[in-house]
Amino acid sequence: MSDDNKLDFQQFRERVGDLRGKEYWRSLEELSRSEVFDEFFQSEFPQQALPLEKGVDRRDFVKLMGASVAMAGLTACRAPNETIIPYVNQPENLIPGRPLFFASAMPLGGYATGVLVESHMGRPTKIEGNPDHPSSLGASNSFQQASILGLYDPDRSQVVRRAGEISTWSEFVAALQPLLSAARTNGAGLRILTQTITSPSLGAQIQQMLTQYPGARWHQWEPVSGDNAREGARVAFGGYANVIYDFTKANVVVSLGSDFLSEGPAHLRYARDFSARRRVRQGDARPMNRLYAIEASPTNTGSVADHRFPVRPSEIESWARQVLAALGGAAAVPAADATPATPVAPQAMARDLAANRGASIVIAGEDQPPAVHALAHALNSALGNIGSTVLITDPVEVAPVNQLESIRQLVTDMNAGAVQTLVILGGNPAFDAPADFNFGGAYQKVPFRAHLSLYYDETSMLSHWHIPETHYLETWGDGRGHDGTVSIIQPLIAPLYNGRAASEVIGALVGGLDATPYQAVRNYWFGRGATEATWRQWLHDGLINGSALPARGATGAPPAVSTMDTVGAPQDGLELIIRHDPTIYDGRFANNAWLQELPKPNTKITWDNVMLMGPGTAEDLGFGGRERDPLVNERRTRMAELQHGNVRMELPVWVLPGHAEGAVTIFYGYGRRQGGEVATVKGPGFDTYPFRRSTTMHGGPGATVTMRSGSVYPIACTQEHQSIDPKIVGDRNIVRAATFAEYQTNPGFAHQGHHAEFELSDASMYPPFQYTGHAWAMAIDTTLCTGCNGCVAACVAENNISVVGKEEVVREREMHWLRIDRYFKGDPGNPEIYHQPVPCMQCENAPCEPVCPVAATSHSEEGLNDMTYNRCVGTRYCSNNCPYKVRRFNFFHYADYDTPALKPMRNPDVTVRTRGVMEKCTYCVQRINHARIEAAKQDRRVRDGEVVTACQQACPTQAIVFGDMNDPGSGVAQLKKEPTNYALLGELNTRPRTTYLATIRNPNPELAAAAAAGKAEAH
Amino acid sequence: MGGIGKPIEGLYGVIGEFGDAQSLLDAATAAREQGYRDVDAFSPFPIHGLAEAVGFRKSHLSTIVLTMGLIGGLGGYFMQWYANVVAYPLNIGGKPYNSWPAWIPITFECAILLAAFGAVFGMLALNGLPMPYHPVFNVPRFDQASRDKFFLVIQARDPKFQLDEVRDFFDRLNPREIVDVPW
Amino acid sequence: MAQIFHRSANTLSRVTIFGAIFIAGFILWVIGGIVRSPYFTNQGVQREQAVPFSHQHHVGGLGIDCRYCHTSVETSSFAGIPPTSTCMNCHSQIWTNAAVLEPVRQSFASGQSLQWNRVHRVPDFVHFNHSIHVAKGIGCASCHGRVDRMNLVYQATPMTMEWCLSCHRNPEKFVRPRDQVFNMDYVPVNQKQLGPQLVKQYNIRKLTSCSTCHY
Amino acid sequence: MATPKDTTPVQEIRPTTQELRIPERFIPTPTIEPGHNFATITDHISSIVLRRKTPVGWFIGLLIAMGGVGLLSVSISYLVGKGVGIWGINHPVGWGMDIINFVWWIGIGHAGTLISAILLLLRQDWRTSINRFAEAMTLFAVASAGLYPALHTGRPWYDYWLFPYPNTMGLWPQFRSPLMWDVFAVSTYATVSLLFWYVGLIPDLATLRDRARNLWIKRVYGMFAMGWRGSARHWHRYEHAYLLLAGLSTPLVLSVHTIVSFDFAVAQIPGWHATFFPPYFVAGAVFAGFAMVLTLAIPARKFFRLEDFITMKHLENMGKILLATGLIVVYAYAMEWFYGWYSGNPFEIYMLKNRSTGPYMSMYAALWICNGLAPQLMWFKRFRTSTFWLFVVAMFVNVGMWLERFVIIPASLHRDFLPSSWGMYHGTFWDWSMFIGSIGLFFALLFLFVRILPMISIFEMRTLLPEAQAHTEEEGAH
Repeated sequence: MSDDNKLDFQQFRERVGDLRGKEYWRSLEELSRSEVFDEFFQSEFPQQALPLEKGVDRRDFVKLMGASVAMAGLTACRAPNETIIPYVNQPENLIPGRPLFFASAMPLGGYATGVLVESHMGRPTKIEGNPDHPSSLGASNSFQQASILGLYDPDRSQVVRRAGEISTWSEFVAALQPLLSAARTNGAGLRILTQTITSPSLGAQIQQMLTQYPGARWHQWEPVSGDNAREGARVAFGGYANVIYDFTKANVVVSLGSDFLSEGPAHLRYARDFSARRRVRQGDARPMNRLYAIEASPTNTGSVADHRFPVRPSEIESWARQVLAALGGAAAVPAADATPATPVAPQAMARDLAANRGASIVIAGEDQPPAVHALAHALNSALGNIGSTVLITDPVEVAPVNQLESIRQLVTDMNAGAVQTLVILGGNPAFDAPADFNFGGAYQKVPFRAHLSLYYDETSMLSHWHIPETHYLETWGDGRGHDGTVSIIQPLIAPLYNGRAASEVIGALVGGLDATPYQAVRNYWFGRGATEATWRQWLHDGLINGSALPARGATGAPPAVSTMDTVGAPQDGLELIIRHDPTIYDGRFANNAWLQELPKPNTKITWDNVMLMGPGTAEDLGFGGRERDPLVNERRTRMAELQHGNVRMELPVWVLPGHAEGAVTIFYGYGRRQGGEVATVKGPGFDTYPFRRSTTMHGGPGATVTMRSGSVYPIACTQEHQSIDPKIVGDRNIVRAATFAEYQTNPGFAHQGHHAEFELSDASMYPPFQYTGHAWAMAIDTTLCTGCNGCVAACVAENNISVVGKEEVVREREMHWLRIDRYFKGDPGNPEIYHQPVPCMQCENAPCEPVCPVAATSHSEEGLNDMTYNRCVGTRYCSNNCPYKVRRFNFFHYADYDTPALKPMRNPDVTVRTRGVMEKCTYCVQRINHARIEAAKQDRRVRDGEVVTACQQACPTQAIVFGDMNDPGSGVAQLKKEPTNYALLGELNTRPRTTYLATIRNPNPELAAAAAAGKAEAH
Repeated sequence: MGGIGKPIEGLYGVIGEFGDAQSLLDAATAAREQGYRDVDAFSPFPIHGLAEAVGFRKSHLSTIVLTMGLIGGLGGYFMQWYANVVAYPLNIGGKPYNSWPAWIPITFECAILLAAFGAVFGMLALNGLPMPYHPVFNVPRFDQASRDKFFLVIQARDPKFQLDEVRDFFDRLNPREIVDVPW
Repeated sequence: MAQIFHRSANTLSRVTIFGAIFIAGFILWVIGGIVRSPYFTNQGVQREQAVPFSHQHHVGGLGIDCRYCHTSVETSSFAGIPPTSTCMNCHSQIWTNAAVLEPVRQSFASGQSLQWNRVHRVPDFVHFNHSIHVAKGIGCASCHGRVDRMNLVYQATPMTMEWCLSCHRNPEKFVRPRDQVFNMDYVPVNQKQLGPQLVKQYNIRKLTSCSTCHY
Repeated sequence: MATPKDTTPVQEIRPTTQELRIPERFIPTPTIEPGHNFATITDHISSIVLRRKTPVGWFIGLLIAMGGVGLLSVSISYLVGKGVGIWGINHPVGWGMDIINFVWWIGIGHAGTLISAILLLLRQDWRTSINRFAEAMTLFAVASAGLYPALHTGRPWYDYWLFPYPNTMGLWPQFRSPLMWDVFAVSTYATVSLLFWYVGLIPDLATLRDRARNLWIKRVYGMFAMGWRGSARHWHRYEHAYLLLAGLSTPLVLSVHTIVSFDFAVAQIPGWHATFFPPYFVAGAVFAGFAMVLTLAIPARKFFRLEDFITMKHLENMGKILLATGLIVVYAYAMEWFYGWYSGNPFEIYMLKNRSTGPYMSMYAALWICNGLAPQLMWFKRFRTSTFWLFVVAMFVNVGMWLERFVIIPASLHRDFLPSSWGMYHGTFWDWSMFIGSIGLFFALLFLFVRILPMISIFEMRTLLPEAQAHTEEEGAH
C-alpha cells in the first residue's frame, strides 16, 4: 500500500510543482478552484472535496497566529513550551511559511490604486504596487504602505454603537425600517453623505436607492476635494471633465502650484513618467525635460524643479496670465495684476513653451483657484498640448459635484429641519467640514443620524448609530484609477473588527437585498457581462483591462478664460495658505503611527503640524536666525498667534527656506479630539480646520501673525537645518550637482575640481578582501529622488521598524533605517533643494565592525554589513563610529510585544528587535536569502532583478537600483560605471557599496544668463 | 633541657632582643662568625645586609616572574589568534583574520598580569607564607618586632647548637634579654 | 606575646587558598556542562501529545514517506504540520473508531484544530529553512534522528549554535545523496570520499556568515 | 623569665633634631618632622586605626558617602529595569556621561600606582608617606570607573560575552575592538594595583596584629598578615618582589590610559581620530590623579594630624607635578589645533570651530580655564606652599578633567560628518545621579579604608629614620 501511496504522492507533488510557478498574483478565487487539486482529491478521497468559498476566515487566522514561526523577538535561552496549531483543512496552494501575493486596490479620495498584498499564512503583512496598474506602475506611496498598520490598528472601532452604547448590526437594521417605510411614502427627509465615489458597483447601488426613494438626496464631501479642478475644467471645457497628463511626451513642464509628483490619484504614475525624461545616462542622447514650478510653499515637485519661483498664492494667476499673454493667448493680462518679482521669467518660460508646442504641459495644483486651472487648460490648448500630452476624459467619479455646494446644501437643509434621516458613509464631516457651516450643530438637529467609519470619531460621537467600517483589505469592492481603469478590491482577511462595508449599509437602506459585499460587487459585474473566466482574470490582474475612459477629441474652441472671475490683485499683509497634511492627509490617518512618525517632506517634522514661513517673513516678525538657531538645535521653536478673519490660534512657527515671503502655510488634519489614542494623545497637534471656512478653503489674504515670545514648543524634527551653514555641506561634497549643459560638456564633473580630493582611496595596510560570488550593491540617483517618503514607509513596513513617539524623536532617537536627507543650497529665500536617501552604506571597510567587542556586526561573504541583533550587547560604539550615522539603537523597549493585534502585522522574516540592541538597514537581507535559497534549489545564480529591496520596490521614480555588482549585466553594475557615480564620504576609505549618482538639473540657459546678469548688476 | 650536641626536645631555639638595627646586624654577623648556620633575624623594617648576614644566598623570584610573563604573553596572543583565526574567522571591516597589530595590547596586558601573579605569589611561596603560627610568636616581647625592637634567633636544629654556649654567646652581645623559644 | 592562631592554622590557611582556586574552576566546569545538558537543550526530552501519534508505527512500520504529512518540507522554510484532514485520509477508512483517535475525529467534525506540543524549536531570531537543507542533501535523520524508531518524538540533537556550525563548517561530513534524504536507514559508505564529491556536485558552500541565519 | 612590659608613653622619648643626626637636606622641608622614632611613628599611625573611639566627623562623612551609594544603587536598578534610554544619549551621541565618567575615574586611578611604582623606581623617598593613601584611592577610583563600562551596555546581563570562554554558540569576543582591550587593561590594572597595595600592607598588618588588644581583631589582622614576622630572609624577598611589581606596574599604568585613549583614537570621528591621544591621555591621567590626591590628602592630614608625615614638601612636590603635567595637557590642546589646521581636512577644521564657537563653547572655555590657567599658579612658591591654594587648584583640575572628557566625547560626536544627523546631548537626572552615586561609592570606600587600615605605610616610614641605617663592618670600615 505504501508504494502506490508514494506513487500518487509523487504525482501530487508534481502538480504542486506546476502550480507553484503561478503562485504570485494568484487570487483567492483561483485558490479555491484549482481543478488539479479538486480532481486529485475527488479521485483519491471522494468524500473530501474541500469547500472554500472565501479566504481565510477568522478562526483559521487565529490558528495561524499560533502556527507562524517567527512571531516575536528575542527570547531567553530556556525554551518555553509552545503548541503548534495546524489547519483542520489546509487550503491548497497555501504552503506554510511561504508568502502569497494577491492583487487588490487601495482607494484614497475615491480613486483606487492597484496594489499587490503580501500574505503570510493568511495575514496581510506588506503592500506593494501593482506593476500592471496605470496609476502606479508598481510603485507605492506611504499611504499604501502604512495601510497595513491601519488594518490591524487596535484603536479601530470594533462594535456597532447606539448613542455610544454597544449594540448590534441587526438592531441597527431594525431601527432603520420605520424610517425607510416613511421615506418610501413621502420620499423626503432621507439623505446620505458620502466621500468621493468612483466605485461603479457602489454608485449603482446608490442610484438604485435614489430611485427607490425619490425624495432622498445624495451629498458628497471630501476635505481634500477636487472642486477647484472640477470648476476649472467646467469653465474651460464647458462641463466636468477628467484631465490626464502624459509626462513621457513633455519636454517642458510648468507647475502652477501643483505637487503632481506626490499628490493626487495619479502622482505615482506621473512621477514615473516624469522621471523617465530626467534619467541621464551615458550614451542616452535624449534631452532632459525641464520643470518650472511657480508655488508658494515648497512641495516635493517644487524641490526638484529646474526653476522654482516662490510667489505668493495670489500672484500665481498673474504669472499664468503673463505667460498666456506672451504666447498671444486669448486673455490679456488684467491691468490690476501686479508684475511678479522677475519679469523676465514669464517671457522666457513662454518662449521655452512655445518652442515645445504639443510637447509641454502646464498643470495647476488642486488647491489653486478655478481660474488658474482654467488658465492652465487655456495654455495647454494654446500650446496644442491637448490631445498629445494632455488628455481629456469624462469624469471618473460616479457623480461629480461641487462638494462644497453639496455639503452647504445639506447643512442648510439640516438647519431647516428638512432632514429626517442622515446616513454618513465614511468621512468625518463633524471634524473636517468647512468651519463656518458648523456641521456638528446642524447635524444634531437631524432626528436619525447614522455614521459608518473606521474609527469612533468626532462625527460618530454626535451620531445615534455608529457602524464600524471595514478596511479595504477586509472587504470586497471596486474602484477606478485616475484614468478610469477599474480594479476589483478583494479582501485579504475576514473583517478583524466586525466591520461593515458601505455597500452593506446601502443594502440595509434599500432593504430586501442583504447581499454580502462579495455578492454585491460580483453581481454588479456579472450583470455587465463578466464571466467566471474574465472575473478571475480581473482579480488575478488586479484591474479590468481596457476599462480606462476614452480620451475626448481635442476641443475645438480654446477655453474662454477672459470671462471668469479672478482672484484679483495681491493684497498687502500676509497671505494664508491652508494645505492638507502631507503624511496624515486630511486627518483620516491621524491614528496611523507610521505616518505620524514619517518626516514630512522638506521640513522633516514628525508628529505635528506647524506654521511655515520664509526666512524673510520670520525676520520681519522678529524670529530671525539669532533667536531661532539655538532653539532649533534643541528641537524647539516659538509659538506665534495666527489671525485670519475672526479666527485666532497659537501655532508653532517653522521657518522653511524657499517658502514665499509674505505668506504662511498651515496644514489641516491634526487636532483630532476623538478617534484613537495615537490621533488624540500621542500626536495631537493643532486643529486648523477653524481657519478653513467655505470662503477660505485654501486660505486667502489678510492674515496677521504675532510672535509669542514666552512660549517654546518642542518639535520632533529629524533634521535640524537652520543652523547648518550651506558651506559646510559644500565643503564635504555630500551633494554633487551640475546642470545638464555642464554634464554634457563634462560628464565627469562629480570627480573633478574640489570633488577630486574626496574620492575613494584604496590606501590600506591590509590586502583588500576578495568578494567572489555575489556582491550586493545599491545605486541611488539623486536626480530622480523627489523626497516622497515612499521608500521610508516601505522600509518601516518590511523591517518591523518600531515607532518611538514624539518625545523620543525630540530626543533624537527616531528608528528609521532609511532617511531622506534634505539639503539647501544658495539663497535662503529661494534655495536649490536636494534630496538624498541614506540607507546603510554597507561599507566594505565598515568602521562599525572592528569596534564591536562581540562581533555582533560583521561582513557576510557577499559584502553585506550584517547586524546580528541577538548577539548585540549594545555598546553603541558602532553607531558612534559610523560616519553616516545610519545605525539605530533601541534605547528603550520600543517594539510592542504586548498588543495582540499588532503581532500578525509583523513580517515573520525579520526579527523584532528588543531593548538595548542596535539595528540598521541590511539591504533587506531576508529577501536576498529567500532569493538565494530559491536559486540554490535550482542550482543557479540569483538573477538580476530577483532581489528587490523594499525601498527600491516602492520608489515611484526608480531612483534606487539594487543588485549584484559582480554581475556585469546587472542594472547596478551599469550605474556604478556612470561618470556621475560617486561615493558619499568616499575619502574615508569606507568603500561603501551604496553609491549616488550626482544630481543633474536642467535650468533654462536664458534665465541662467539673466540671473548672472542680475548678480553682475548687484556687484 | 637535653644533652650536648643533639637538638633539645620542644625547643625551637634561643632568641635575643636588641634595641637598634645596628646591634642586630652586628649580632647576626657575630653569630655567623661563631659558625652558627640556622640563624634568623627579625626587624620592623628591612635592614640592608641583614639577610646576607644570616646566610641568605639568592632569591629565585626573577626567574619565576620572567617565566610567568612569557607564559602570559604567549597565552594572550594565542587566545586571540585562536578565537579570531581558527575558531570562527569572520570578515570584520575587511581586515584580515590575523590582524596581529590589533592584538598587541591584550598580549601585553596578559604578560603583565601573569608576571605580577608570579611576583606576589612567588614571594609568598618562597617565604613559606601564610604561616600564622610560628614558634617565635611564643616569645613574650616578640610583638615589639613589628614596632621598634630587633631579634636574633639561633635555632636548636643548628648542628653547633649548645644551649649554654648559645646563651653565653648572646650574653656577650648584651641584648635587652635572652629567651628560650619553645616549639 | 601569645600565639593567636593554633598550629593547625598553617595547614588550614594553605588548604583554603588552593581549595578556593580549585572550587572556582570546578564550578565553571559544571556550568559548562549544564548549558549543554538536556535541561537547556531539551535534547531527548519527550513531550506528551494530545494524540499519542507514533512515528515508529507510521514511518517505521507502514513506511509512510515524511512528505506525506510534512508537505512543505521541500518548498518552504516550514516543514508543515499536517492538517486533520491528512489524518482522516486514512483514518476515515481504518481504525475508524479507535479510542485514541477520538480527538482527531473530534477535530475534523468540529473544525477545531488539534494542538501539538512543539518538540523542535529554534529561537525566533534564527531563520531556519527546511527546503534548502533537503535540496542540498541533508537527511532528515541527520538533525531529527531516527524518527522511525521514536514512539513519541523527541529532539535527537542538541540544536545549539555550535551544533549547527559543526555542519555549516564541514558539510562534507554530513551531506548524503539527494535520493537518500528521506531514507531513515541510510548509512554512509565511505563518507570521506563521497562527502567532498557531493559537496562539489551540489555546489554546497560553507555558509558561516551571521546573516545566513540571523536577520 | 623577666618580661618587663614596654609601657613608656610616647611623649617621653622626644630626642632633639641633633640627637637624631638628621641630614641637612631634611631640615627645610623634611619628609618627616623631627622628633620621631620607630615607636612614635608606629603608635601614631596605628592608633588612628586601633583607637576604640571613632571620631564623629568620620561617621558624618561616611553617612553622606553612604547616601551617595544609596543613590547609586537606585540609579542602577532603574537603569537595568528601564534601559539606557533614561540617559541623555541619542543618535548621534551614543556615549555620554557614562563613558565621560569612566574615563574620568580611570584617569584619577592613575596617581596611586604611579606614585608607588614610578617614584619608587626613581628613589623618591618622599613618596613613602602618600603612596599607601594614593594606592587605596586608585583602587576605589578604578572600582567606580568599572561600574560604567559594565552598565553602559544596552543589555548588561550579556556583558559576560566580552570574556573569552568556550560557549554553546561557538563564538568568541572580537579582539580587534578597543573595548576588548579595555576589558583586559582595566581588569589587569585593577588586579595588579590590588596586589601591589596588599603586598605593601602585609608588614603593617602584622604591626596592627601585634598592636591590637582585642583577640578577634588580632586574628583578623593576623589572618591577612599571613604570619608575617619580619624575618630577614622574608624582608629580602619582599623588597625584591615589591621592586619587580613596581617595574611591572610602570608600563602597565602607562598602557591603561593609552588603551583607554584608543577607544577614541582608533575611531574615525573628528576629534577622536588623533595619533597623539595616548601620551595626551596619560599625562591627563597623572594630572587628574595628583589633583585628586591633593584634594584628599590636604583635608586628611589636617583631620588626622598627619602634618608630621605628610609635610609641605609632599604637597609642594605634587604641586610641581600638577604644573608639569598640566603643561603637557595644554600642549596637547594646542596640538589639536595645529593638526586641524595642518591637515586642511574640513571635518577636523569644523570640529575645532564647533568646539570653540559651537553650542558647547562654554564647556570648552571652562576647560581652558580649569586645566590651562589654574595650574599656572603653581609656578609660584607661595601658592605651591599654601594648602588653601593647592586645594583650590586641585579642585579646578578635577572639574577641568571632567570637562575635557565631555569636550572629547559628546562634543565631538554631536556634529560629525553628515550635517543631516547632527544633534545635541544633555545629561539627564539619571546621568547625574549615577555620577554623584559613584563619587559616593568612592568616598564610602575611602572612609572605611582610613578607619581599618593604616593610611600611611608604617614600615616604610621607619626606614626614613636615620636609626634605620645600619652597616656591616666591611661597609663601616670605609
